[in-house]
Amino acid sequence: MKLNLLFFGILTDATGKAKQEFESDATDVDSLNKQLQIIYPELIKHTYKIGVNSEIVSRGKKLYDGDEVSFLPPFAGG
Amino acid sequence: MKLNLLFFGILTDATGKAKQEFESDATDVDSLNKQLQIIYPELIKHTYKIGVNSEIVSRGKKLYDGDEVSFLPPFAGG
Amino acid sequence: MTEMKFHFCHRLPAGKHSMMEEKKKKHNVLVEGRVTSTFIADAISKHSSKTEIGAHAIFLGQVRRDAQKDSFVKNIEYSAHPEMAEKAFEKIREKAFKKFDMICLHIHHSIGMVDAGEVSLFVFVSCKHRAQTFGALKWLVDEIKKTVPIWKKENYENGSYKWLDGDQPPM
Amino acid sequence: MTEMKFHFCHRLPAGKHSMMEEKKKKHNVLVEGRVTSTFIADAISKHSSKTEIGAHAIFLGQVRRDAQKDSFVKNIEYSAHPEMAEKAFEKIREKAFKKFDMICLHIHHSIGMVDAGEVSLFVFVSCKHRAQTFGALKWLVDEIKKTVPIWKKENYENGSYKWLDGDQPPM
Repeated sequence: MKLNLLFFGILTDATGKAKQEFESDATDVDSLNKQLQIIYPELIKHTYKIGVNSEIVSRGKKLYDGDEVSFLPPFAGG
Repeated sequence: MKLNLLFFGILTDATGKAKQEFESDATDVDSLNKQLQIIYPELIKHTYKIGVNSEIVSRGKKLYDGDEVSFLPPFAGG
Repeated sequence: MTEMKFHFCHRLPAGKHSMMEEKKKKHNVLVEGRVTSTFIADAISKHSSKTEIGAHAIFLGQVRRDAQKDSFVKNIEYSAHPEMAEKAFEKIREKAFKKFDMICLHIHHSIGMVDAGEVSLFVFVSCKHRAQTFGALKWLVDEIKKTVPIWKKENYENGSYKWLDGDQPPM
Repeated sequence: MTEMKFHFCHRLPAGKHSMMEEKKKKHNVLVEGRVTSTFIADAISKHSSKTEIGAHAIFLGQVRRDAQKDSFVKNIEYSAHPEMAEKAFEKIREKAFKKFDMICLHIHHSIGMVDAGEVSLFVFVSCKHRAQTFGALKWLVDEIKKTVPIWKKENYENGSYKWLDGDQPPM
């Protein structure tokens, strides 16, 4: 299935991009995350939360075709 | 001796004036205050501090010719 | 009534709008570039018609020209997940109106480049009495820093940059 | 250096002024009539050159149109012992700079008539980091209310008036 990945903050440096269309057989957030950590090993060095369709989710969250998946390092607004 | 009296806030209503040149034989703040409470009996109803030459003083403060004496009800700025 | 208060601050419903429509209005916290002092002045002067207000408290975050090795901060580049950020701000509004006895609340946060010396965060709390404003202001600024998906990249005068750390605990 | 900071905020000494002369400069807190939003905006924008500042906190006291029997507040008339008031504000400044890690502090308080909806008190605190601003702002406003010889007379729309109570303990 096709996922729309969004990387934010320092993770844009870790992956070299801010967004990516990603074809994946991962059925949940945790397995997607493991796939991405292989492609982008720099990710492992960072702390981040994961959002699906604009909601922060736990790592067991199921994924569906067309989902937007956001990789969110610690917030630093203000 | 001659004193320059200043009344503030609600004390301008109690005395009917904001300032007054006052000839007095009072040698300290306490005796001046007692004289004024006879002239302006409304003063007795109010709480106030007394300032001499722009400094708040205790009631035993000695008075000298030409002193400015201020009658200061509770402050209400802001 | 508490609900109405903040949704209707400067947004009095026209005759044809229902309350439900009014409630759905977005607050659009994020603004492109710096928050100008005329924008702030305008926000303040609009409140002179809200004569039940006795006290306003305002927080402004300003970009510091901090030293960094051989250089200085030139600007901060703010980025966000816009939908998530606006949702997070909306949640902060709702919590704030439950926690504090406020009449109005306005928040604006920059996105994009903001130069050293310029303002990137504007939090504006209005209450009947002063007592509630101080706690509300502090709570709001802390909550914004903790819960809104915004990131900042410090660009230095020598061309280098650094992503600034947030204080979000690990998931 | 701590001493210099606030005396020199927007008051950089000309070559011929000694530090002693500079220190004696009055801050002139009292202003005739309301504090305008353009005055506030101007104060904010002047600080964009102070690039060591990271956080400003501002308090604005606004005159409420409170109901009073059959009428409403039309305006508040502020009066003061000007010399004692300016001295009291100067003492507050000195205490505040000792208590809090501030870079700049500006206070303006109205004298004379201020209409309902208008601003009569403007307290403007600037620090390196946000943490100090909130406590400083609250302390300053409380201290101003307690220690500055200012009085207020509420004038109502029907022509009557009332002197407002302060919260000074009896001597």
